[in-house]
Amino acid sequence: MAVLAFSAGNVLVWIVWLAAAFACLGSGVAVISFTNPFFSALALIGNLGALAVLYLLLSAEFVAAAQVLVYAGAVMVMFLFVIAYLGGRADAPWAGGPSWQQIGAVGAAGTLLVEIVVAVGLKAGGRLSHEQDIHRSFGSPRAIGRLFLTDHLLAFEITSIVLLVAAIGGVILGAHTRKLAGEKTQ
Amino acid sequence: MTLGILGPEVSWYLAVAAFLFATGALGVLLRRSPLIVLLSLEIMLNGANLALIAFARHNGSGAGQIFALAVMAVAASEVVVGLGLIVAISRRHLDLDVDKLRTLRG
Amino acid sequence: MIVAAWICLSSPLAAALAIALAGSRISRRGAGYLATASVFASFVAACVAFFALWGDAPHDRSHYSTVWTWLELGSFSAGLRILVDPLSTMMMLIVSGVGALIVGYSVGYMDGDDEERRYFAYMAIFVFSMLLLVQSGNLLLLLAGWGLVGLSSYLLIGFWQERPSAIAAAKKAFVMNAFGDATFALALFLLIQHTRSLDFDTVFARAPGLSSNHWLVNLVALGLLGGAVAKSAQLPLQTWLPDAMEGPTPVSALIHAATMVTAGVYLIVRTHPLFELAPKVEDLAAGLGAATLLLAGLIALVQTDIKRVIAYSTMSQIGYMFLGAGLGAYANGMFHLMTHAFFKALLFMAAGLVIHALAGEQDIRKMGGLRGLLPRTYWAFLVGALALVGLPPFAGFFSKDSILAAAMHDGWYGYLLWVGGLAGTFLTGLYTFRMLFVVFGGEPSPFVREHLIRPRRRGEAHHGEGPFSMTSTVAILAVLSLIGGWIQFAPLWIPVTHWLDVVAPTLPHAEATSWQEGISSALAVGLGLAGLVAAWLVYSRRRVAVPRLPFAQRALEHKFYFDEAYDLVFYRPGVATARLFGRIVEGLVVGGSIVGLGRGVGDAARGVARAQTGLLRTYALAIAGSLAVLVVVFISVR
Amino acid sequence: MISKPHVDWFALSPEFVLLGASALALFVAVLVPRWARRALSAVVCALGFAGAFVAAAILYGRSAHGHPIIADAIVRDRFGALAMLIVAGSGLLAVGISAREPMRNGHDAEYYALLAAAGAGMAFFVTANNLMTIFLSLEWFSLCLYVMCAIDVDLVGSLEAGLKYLVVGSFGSAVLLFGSALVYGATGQLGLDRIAATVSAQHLSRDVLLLAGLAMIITGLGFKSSSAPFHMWTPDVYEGAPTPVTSFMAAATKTVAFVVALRILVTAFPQEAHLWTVTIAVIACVSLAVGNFAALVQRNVKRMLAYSSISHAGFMLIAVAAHNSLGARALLYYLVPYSAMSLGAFAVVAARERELGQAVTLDNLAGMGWERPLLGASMFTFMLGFAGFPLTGGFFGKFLVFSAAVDRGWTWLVIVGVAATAVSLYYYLGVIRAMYMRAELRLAPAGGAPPQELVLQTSVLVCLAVTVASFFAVQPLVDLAKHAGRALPL
Amino acid sequence: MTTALILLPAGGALLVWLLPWTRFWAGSFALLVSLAEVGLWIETLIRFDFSRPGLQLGAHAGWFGDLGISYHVGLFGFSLWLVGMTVVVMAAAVAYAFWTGRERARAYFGLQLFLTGAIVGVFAAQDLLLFYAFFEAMLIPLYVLVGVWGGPGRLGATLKFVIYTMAGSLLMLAAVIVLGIQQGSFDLVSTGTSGNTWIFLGFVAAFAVKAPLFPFHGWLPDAYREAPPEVSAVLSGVVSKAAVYGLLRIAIAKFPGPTHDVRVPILVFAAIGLVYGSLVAFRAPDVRGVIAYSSLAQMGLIVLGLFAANDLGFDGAILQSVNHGLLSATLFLLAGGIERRTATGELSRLGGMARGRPALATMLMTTGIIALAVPGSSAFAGEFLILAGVFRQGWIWAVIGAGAIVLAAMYMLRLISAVLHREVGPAVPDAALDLRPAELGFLVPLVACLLGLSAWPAAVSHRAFAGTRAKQAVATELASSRTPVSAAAAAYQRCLAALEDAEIVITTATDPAASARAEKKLERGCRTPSGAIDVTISVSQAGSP
Repeated sequence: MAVLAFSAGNVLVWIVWLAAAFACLGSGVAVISFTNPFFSALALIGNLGALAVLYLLLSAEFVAAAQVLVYAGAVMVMFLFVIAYLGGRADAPWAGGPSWQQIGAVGAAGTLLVEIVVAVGLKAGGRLSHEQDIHRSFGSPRAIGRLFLTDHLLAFEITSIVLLVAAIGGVILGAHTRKLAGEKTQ
Repeated sequence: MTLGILGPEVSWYLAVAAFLFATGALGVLLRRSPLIVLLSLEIMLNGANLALIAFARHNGSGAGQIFALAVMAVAASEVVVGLGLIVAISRRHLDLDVDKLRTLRG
Repeated sequence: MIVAAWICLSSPLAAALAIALAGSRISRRGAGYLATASVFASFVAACVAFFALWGDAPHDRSHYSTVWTWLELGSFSAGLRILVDPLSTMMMLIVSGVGALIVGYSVGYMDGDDEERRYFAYMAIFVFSMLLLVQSGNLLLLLAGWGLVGLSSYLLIGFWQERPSAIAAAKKAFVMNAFGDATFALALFLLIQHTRSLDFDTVFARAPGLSSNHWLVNLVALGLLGGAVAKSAQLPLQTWLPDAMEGPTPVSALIHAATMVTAGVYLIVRTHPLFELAPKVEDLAAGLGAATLLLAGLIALVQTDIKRVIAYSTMSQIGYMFLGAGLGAYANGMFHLMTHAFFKALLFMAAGLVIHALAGEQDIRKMGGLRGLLPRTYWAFLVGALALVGLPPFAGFFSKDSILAAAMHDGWYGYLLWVGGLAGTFLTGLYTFRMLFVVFGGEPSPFVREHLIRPRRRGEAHHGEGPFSMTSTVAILAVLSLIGGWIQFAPLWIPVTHWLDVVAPTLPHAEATSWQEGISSALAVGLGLAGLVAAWLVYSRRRVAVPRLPFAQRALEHKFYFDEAYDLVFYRPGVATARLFGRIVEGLVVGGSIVGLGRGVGDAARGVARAQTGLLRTYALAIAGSLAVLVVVFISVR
Repeated sequence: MISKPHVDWFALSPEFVLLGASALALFVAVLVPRWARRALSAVVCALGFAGAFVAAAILYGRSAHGHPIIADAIVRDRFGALAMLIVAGSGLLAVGISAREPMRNGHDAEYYALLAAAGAGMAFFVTANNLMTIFLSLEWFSLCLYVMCAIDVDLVGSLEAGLKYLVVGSFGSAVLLFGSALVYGATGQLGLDRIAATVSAQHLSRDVLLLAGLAMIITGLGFKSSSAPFHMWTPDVYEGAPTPVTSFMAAATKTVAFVVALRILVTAFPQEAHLWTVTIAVIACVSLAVGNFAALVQRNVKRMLAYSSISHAGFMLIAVAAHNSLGARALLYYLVPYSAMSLGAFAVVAARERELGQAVTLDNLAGMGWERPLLGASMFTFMLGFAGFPLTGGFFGKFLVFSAAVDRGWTWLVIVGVAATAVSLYYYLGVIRAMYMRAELRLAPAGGAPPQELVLQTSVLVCLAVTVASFFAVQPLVDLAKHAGRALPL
Repeated sequence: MTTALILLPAGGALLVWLLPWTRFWAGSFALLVSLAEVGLWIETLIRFDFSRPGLQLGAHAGWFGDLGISYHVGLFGFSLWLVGMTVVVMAAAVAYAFWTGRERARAYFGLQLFLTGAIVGVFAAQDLLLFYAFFEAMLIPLYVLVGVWGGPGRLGATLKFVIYTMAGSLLMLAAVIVLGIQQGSFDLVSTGTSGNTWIFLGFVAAFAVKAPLFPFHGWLPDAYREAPPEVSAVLSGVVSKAAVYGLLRIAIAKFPGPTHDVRVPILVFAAIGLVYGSLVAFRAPDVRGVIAYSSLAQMGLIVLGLFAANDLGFDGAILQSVNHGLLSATLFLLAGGIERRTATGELSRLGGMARGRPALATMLMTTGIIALAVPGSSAFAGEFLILAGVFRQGWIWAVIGAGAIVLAAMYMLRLISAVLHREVGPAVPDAALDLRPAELGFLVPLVACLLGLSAWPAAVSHRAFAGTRAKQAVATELASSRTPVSAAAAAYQRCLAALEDAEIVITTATDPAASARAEKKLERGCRTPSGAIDVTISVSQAGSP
């Protein structure tokens, strides 16, 4: 490790990490800061992209790929589509509401952040500082695929059903029924 | 062939994950637009995903990555249902403001 | 004998039940006859018992009989148990005999009242209760009889139930008696605890074992004395008796003169072994008797209601009996009880004739000159009055004087009582003949003319001085008042004392010597005569004016303010406390605490419900906030 | 070469039956003419739940020795099977309650498909043996429920309920997920028993990451079981959702949430019991206080029942906090009469709602007891059961829960429970008061005479029977619970 | 037999509910069932062997074996009398309701019958949990009976009533659970005693509310005023006796130590209640108020007797319970009759009802006079026993009790004269009838029972506990059951704690030496109950003649 710490590769990784991490944090803050959901959604795409970089640094190639393709690609497109569909009505006030709600929100989120960081920090000197060495194929599509079909077969199947259920739900909720129109005219 | 980790230790990734999670939570707690609330939820899930992958790396087990993939699917599902609801709400010509949805209370 | 005693006890009860159950199927008159017959049957049975007992050897004259166990008191039981002995038979004779006469008198007196049946049922219940009291073989049953006579007294005082004054008087009588019952019961608890029995024989046999405990014996005796004082209207529980005159006159005669009120004397005599263990309490009883007789005599001087005058005289006479019984002269007290029953019943019933004749009027100031109009009544009243004052050869003379004589034997305290008793005879003469002269002497008052003379002139129906049932019984009692005392003339001729000796032997220090008897008699007769003369001078001849003592007058008219004092000390604070409890404690504390609690819960509930803002973000905030706290706790506690 | 894990198809039979029913119902939605859709899909769904019930019963009989299956993703044991039985029964009754629910936009068949799918998800959930399966199956049935809550899209309340449930639910899920991640990070394991094994092997019981993760998992499960202070979505969602959905949620969701909470806590975190038992006890107290107090001031019956379900969550948490075998028995027993009573009570509310055409409040409940003797008497019994009166299983439920607490030595929890019960009487008896003791309203029913709802009344009768029978037949039921509880390491 | 006593009315209730009776036939059937119940009780009375100590006519069936809960019922002498009082009063109440013609007859009569079964169950239950179940089951019909058929303020009254009683009962539930879990069984017969004061207080709280005892009587005035008269009769006459039974059978019998320790505070509250109730009754403005508060006072008296913890007190408490049950039932039914005639219960608007109404006057007078405990009446006998018993705990209690007799006279006479005497009150119409034959039909048997008891109170008091000694009976009851050391030791401990002035004789089958060993073993057994022992414990009072 000590040797590696001075290698050029390590410095490069550090730089990439710093860039990705700050992009990630910045875009995260941007998502919740924009008044216009359209910009928020765009910021989220950025966020997802930055995350994908971090995944790569963590040897999760397949996940990173999926993140970009499925998440940033498909899901966010749907998002943008809906935002576009809603048009100007999508704009929403920034925050507001009771002041205790805002103070509480910041307080609670801040506390959570501090807690997790402290928890991680407490461990950083100990167990967390020694990562397992991993096989080169770790995180490759092949390895993931193997895991999906062996150890996590059921999770794979369940995930598919979850998606199916969501699809049905989306249809039901989004459907523009004729009956509804009939009622409105009454 | 095994590899050590390059760059920062896992704790740094976890710090980012925690920050994302907290940011997402803050968004849910603070924002009134349901769309942005949904986006914030996505950030929370992504924070968790980052933690999972960081731990997967740390432990050297693939389970975390599988979990992260499954979470992606789940997040997509939530978005579908959530967007469906938002569309339904807008169709009822209601304000897209979660604070206005308070007929149920007390 | 035992059977006779049971018949004696049960026949009035049977009559009462019969009248109650028959309802209107029995005529009013029939109810009267039935009651009279039943009491008379009791009398006959009592006579049978008496003569049977007479036949027994003197030391063998106590007979117990139990039908069933009435109450089980742990390791011992109190049976429904009667005792036939000289004392109880004597009381049975008095109660059933006088009772039969008075119930018979009532047939005429109550004629025409709407609720005659109820009256006779009550009367029969009373006679049953009184017989139960005197016949009971243990203290518990005695207490039962004690309470039941109080009950029938209540029922009969309040017989005219539309009159608020009658109802109030009845309640007062009952409550004061209940007070006595309570102290009586407390004495019984002590006895139960220490002798483990309430049967007379067992208790009396074990009582000497308690004498080492002075507190105990004094308390027992005090408790019993409390009961006796309440029942017999002695100080300090005397105030109910005058009010009790709200009842029909025969009731006053039977209950509040002849029998019930004298039950206190019977109780003392019956439980004398207990009293003898507590000489201080005995002295107290005698002292209370003496005080009462003086007090009642004084109050009687200013009373204007004919029945109340007689009522106070009753109180006063019972004072004598208490005096005798308290001193240990049990036979003398019982003898006076007997003669008193005769002449006091006579006086009341004669007064009843007067009242009957005057359409219910009882105020002596409206009467006058009745001697010519109601001659036979006058003579009967006169006999009663003379017997009451205690002039020879009337009954009172024989019984009262020996009580006074017994007092002389008891040191300075005895002399004090003796003087008090003698003063009482003077008062007796004074108030008795005041009443006699005012009612019968002089010219007929306007009121009398209105009610007696005018109807007669118009030839309206008036059956002489009263129906046969009334006059005949009065006549019998007049005779008894005359000769009833002759059965004993202490110290020469004392069969009554002998008869009672096996039950309640006179204490040695109450045995009067001949000279004591003589001097007491002479003084008593002299003072009685003096009172008579004084009354004659003041009220008949009007030679002497009544001295004007406004303060004394007012004090007497207010009966020495006993009623007012009790009202102030007990009743009002009681009512005030009750009201305080009812309004403040009940309303605010007991009820209010619930209301307050409910309000508190309600506030909390509304608070919780308000936290449910309906804002989605609040809900998430609750989760996030709780989570934050939880994580802090988990990490810091570990 | 990929060696697929052995799949114990029989252990999955309830899920498959339900999934099959769900799929069939979807086909019905598409292929069958509109007029036949409702009845047919209802029948299909009912058959699915009935089949699942039978399958779960057989599974219970044949799973005396619990063991993990399918690469340890789920576990086949009586504990899960009993929970499946309750879920299947609740689903069946929920179908009965839904039978005549007016679905204004014709999504009947889809509704039943979602109902069956939710049932299947719950069946997975209760058998799940690792954190991933737990999270995924939780999302599975949660998504179904989100949609079902909002299925009456015409109603603002329904939409609002759906959105609130979705957002807060996702928030809770995210918390659960993050917690799972932390636990995974601390131990390197996802399997419940392996977590415990690793913790004991590496002495991690005081590890900060693990504990932070545990806190988040408790929060996530507390959300699902609507325990205070994670409860706040409950009244809104219960009130806004269509009543049959509410009834299903109240019974089945609560059942699975508690069953899984118990399983996770005792299987994966026995070494941390010193922390979580106290925490759960505190949450129980807060739930009892909040649920009961808030219910006091409610006029809307559904909302009142929602708060009541929060307070019942408090009682059940006492059983969890007891952390002993009696507690497990108490929880499993409690769930049976509780589910029956909840379903029944919401069924009665649904009937009244359809009759009046408006939300049921304490005011318009007046006189219902006399007008509808069967429903009235049943509601009467359910209320008494909720309040824990004898002659209903609610009594033994509380009794067992308290016994478990005493067994642990926590008499103070019993006192809290007792105080809460005393408060709860006010509103439970308030319903009886409204039904029987106020003047009758004699409201004209909306749209003519109320339809003779035989199916619904049968469901109510079944609930009534279960409520009462669980009192008399407490021993057999507790035997079932006892055998089920043996599957847990207690 | 005992089970039949419970199931007959319960089954009757189901029939009334489920079959489509008309109002008349529902009432008739209910009356028939309740009369049959009385008959069944008489049959039980005949079969009962009063000379034998311990439980009789028991029935035992498994129910919830895991926690040692079973269906175990049976009767002791005292419970038999309480059951008898219950069935008689319930029959009278049903008859009253039938006569007045309650609306919604099926629901009403079903509830009345159900209530009968529950109350009988309370008196018969020999399992703590079963007891609790019946105790609670009693509340349900009462709640509805008051809430549906009560007066205008019924909603508030029922609410108060239920919240109060349930707050108490739930504490009892906690106590039941803790006790049962500690003992390992909920059976009342086979388990031993406990020394835990908190558990004891849990039980006492429940019974103190149910009785009610001062200061837990907040529900009483409203409930008694707003309930239909016959339900008030049942409430104050019968239901309150469940508390008496509970105090005796559970609180005192199972907790000798705490009973001893907490006796004085309880006696203080009972005495306060006695005086307080009497005083408030004296100022109460209406008929039912007087009866209600007099009930409070009477319950205080009964508790005085119970916590005298000696045979006099026990005998007296049981006798007085039976008396008071009959008395207040009669009084409430009479109050109902009066209210029907005058449409008010306010004393200031009543009066003069005796004139022309001899039956009413006689009934009210007789009952009132017995109620004020005139010496010679059954109530007097009961009070006398109680006070004689409590006298041994201290003279002050008896003095207070005796004072309360005077107060009782005051309030009862006030009631009697305010209704019957004085001028005719403004609310009394001339047309108000005397008691009808139908009313006499249910009042006369009640009054007859009272008069019968007055003539022979020992019938109850002597037969409440087997043998001559109440507490010996309690002790023998335990010793004569299976005698594991725990039970025998418990009996021994109970004797030690509760009988200050008693000698305890321990005999075994073999010889005196074995007795001495047994005694040692028992003393040890008090601390560590285990094993089994063959021993008979008998008790005799020191210094008895």
